[in-house]
Amino acid sequence: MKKIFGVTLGILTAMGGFIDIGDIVANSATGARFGMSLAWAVLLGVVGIVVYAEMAGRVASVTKRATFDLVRERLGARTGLVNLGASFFITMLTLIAEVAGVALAVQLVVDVNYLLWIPLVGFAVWMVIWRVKFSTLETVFGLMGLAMIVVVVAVVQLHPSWSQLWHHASHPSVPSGEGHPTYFYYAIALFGAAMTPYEVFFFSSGAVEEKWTRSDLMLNRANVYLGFPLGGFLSLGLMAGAALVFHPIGVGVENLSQVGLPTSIALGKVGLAFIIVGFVACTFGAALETALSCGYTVSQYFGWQWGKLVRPREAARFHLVVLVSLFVAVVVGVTAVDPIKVTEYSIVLSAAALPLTYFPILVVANDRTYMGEDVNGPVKNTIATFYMVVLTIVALATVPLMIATKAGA
Amino acid sequence: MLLSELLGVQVVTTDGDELGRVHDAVLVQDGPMGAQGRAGLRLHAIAVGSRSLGSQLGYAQGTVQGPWLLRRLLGRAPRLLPWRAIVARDGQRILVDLSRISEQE
Amino acid sequence: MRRITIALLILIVVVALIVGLRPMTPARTRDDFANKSKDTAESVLSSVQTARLTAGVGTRGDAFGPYVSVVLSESDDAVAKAQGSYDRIQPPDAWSDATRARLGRLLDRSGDVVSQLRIVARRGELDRLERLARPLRPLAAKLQRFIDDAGPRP
Amino acid sequence: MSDQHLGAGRHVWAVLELLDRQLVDETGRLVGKVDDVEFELPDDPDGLPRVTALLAGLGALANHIGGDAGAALAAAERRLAARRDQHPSRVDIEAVRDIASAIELGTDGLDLDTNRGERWVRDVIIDKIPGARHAAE
Repeated sequence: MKKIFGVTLGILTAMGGFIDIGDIVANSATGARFGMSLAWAVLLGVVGIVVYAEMAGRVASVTKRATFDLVRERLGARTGLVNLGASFFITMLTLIAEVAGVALAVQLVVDVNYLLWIPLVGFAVWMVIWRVKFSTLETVFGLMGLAMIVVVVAVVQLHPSWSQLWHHASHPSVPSGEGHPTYFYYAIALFGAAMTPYEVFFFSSGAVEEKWTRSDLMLNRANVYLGFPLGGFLSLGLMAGAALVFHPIGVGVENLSQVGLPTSIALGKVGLAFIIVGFVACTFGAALETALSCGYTVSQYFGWQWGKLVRPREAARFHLVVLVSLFVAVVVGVTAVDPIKVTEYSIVLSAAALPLTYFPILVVANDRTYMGEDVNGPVKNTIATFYMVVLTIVALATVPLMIATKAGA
Repeated sequence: MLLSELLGVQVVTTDGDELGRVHDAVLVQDGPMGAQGRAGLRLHAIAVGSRSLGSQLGYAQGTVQGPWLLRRLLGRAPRLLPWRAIVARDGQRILVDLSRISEQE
Repeated sequence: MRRITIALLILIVVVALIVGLRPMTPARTRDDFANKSKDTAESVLSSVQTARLTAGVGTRGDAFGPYVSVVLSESDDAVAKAQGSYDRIQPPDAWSDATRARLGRLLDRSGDVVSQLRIVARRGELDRLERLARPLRPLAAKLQRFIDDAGPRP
Repeated sequence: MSDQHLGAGRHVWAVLELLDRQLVDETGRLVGKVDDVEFELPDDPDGLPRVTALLAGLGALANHIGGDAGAALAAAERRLAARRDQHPSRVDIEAVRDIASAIELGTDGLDLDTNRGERWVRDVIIDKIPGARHAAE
């Protein structure tokens, strides 16, 4: 029974974490603009998050230390503080995007301006963190998030030429009329959407709190190896739907509402209902995870008591950080910043900031005094080193590309 | 004395050679932790080198062995100078007398 | 520490500038004007096609009223926004005047149709949408031709 | 590297294995990070400095960070600490039970100096919100 819950943790993180507002927007927008020619970036991101989360989960199980605890421990107080600033800022940005995402999704059901929903969503997220039984919630959102599978059904129902889709995905090229910088800027967006740092903060903190031990390592692997690729599969479904319906007729995805159109065209009201439920579940789950992650990063840096399972009064400063973060997210959200733009910036900057947290985890995963026989093996280290190089290139390329393309305009 | 007062301080020999900065210190536990009496953690040596990243991450101390690329880049071992070698010390520099350690190495 | 702080500040300023400079700025040359015209046409084409697809699913009963209403409102807003920005760009020469007139007509007609769709969807008369959206197909074709005529970006 | 001359016993790298590590009390509560290490200098010139305490808290952290950020933190700490003693919180080394992936203490950490901020936030803010005593389960 405990194992089933453990796997649910993986699925929640895969659905609510892998598929969140960032993936929904990035995959649909790239599908519409570039067809399937950027599918490789999703694959690169999925394998990357699998490598990263597996290491973070293993380190958390063996050492009982969550990611940001180790970031500070390895990088020292000073570099750790710079790192905290950057990671917190990006997680905050993601939180704003997710809260607005839930509001936008609710707006699709009840046609009342999403700005009115934002404070309610913020309050609901806080209530859940403050009061609700978390294991129940995991199951609920895990199962609701599965509704996103409808995007894959929709693609099948659209009767695409599979060989053509496959050809576009496997022979990537820059579509005519698009420049290389824009193409790679969107590749970074997809990569960042797949490898958002908060997923790892949440996942590793969950593993510590659920008291995973060495014997849970198989569970860790099952979660990561099953959960994330499943999320990646759904991402590709979103991309393919947009590539089939939008790309040929010149539609660009600028609103969450458009993302539902391919499914609605293929499967009608039932499909639309599924995808909207999926939107709500995924963005709400991600809003919970990002709000908690704001608390995790700060608390773990300073060594404060943190946790979603202990009584709020026993992790007072942690809950204060979560509360303040949510408040800020709601305030920024209702000032009518374009939520889709916030989402795009959050995923692109996520990609740029990845080395900051990936690097310390990679080092600790190789520390024998910590990990004993569970250090990275040679194969894992080869892949992990490859990703270290990729992440460094991405981090260095992000800001110049952002400037060159005017943020993908 | 605080650990932070040692870290990053320039180390110079009595002959005037610059050895780098203090990046870490070796403590030796000479009794069970928390026991009464004088047993406890004593500072035996300071680790000195020109670059700090390797010791911050654990490559220089040897507790982290992989991945290969990082070990190659960061794995240079720091020089350990026994506490006894320190002749004078302030916030800016630590003066060491290498002749005090030669007979022991 | 100081260096890192300064670097972070510069980064934030750069990002803020990028965000801030996104809206249209005045065109100085013919090429500049041609590019902005093309961007506008692409943006409006996207909204027109979105509205056309949505009107279709709305009338066929493949989508809920609130959903159709939201998508059409957003399309309408997007057309209006693109139109507003375009109107404010100063055309630098006679060729630009002609381009502006040609695209302007397309934008006006697109705006009219999409606004009409929005109003009808708000009233819940989804069955009328597909018929009202019929003019969008030729409009989309014309916008596409305008984009093709503009050629690749220099 | 030959470490023989360093003496027998377990070797602990002060920065790598002590500094910036999590402090955990006997109940498993997280009670801070090791922000600095305090030594007692020997009276006898041939003696070695001995660790007397681990310092935890904003003041010690500010001191350890240094630079602009450290100065800003120190200023924040001074403001917070206006009505109390200016020293960073100390955890006596006698209280340390083990040095592992965390520093395990043999005392109840809630009364520790490092938890002053935690207690303040709890009493002044969190306890005022309904449901603070309920576990999220």
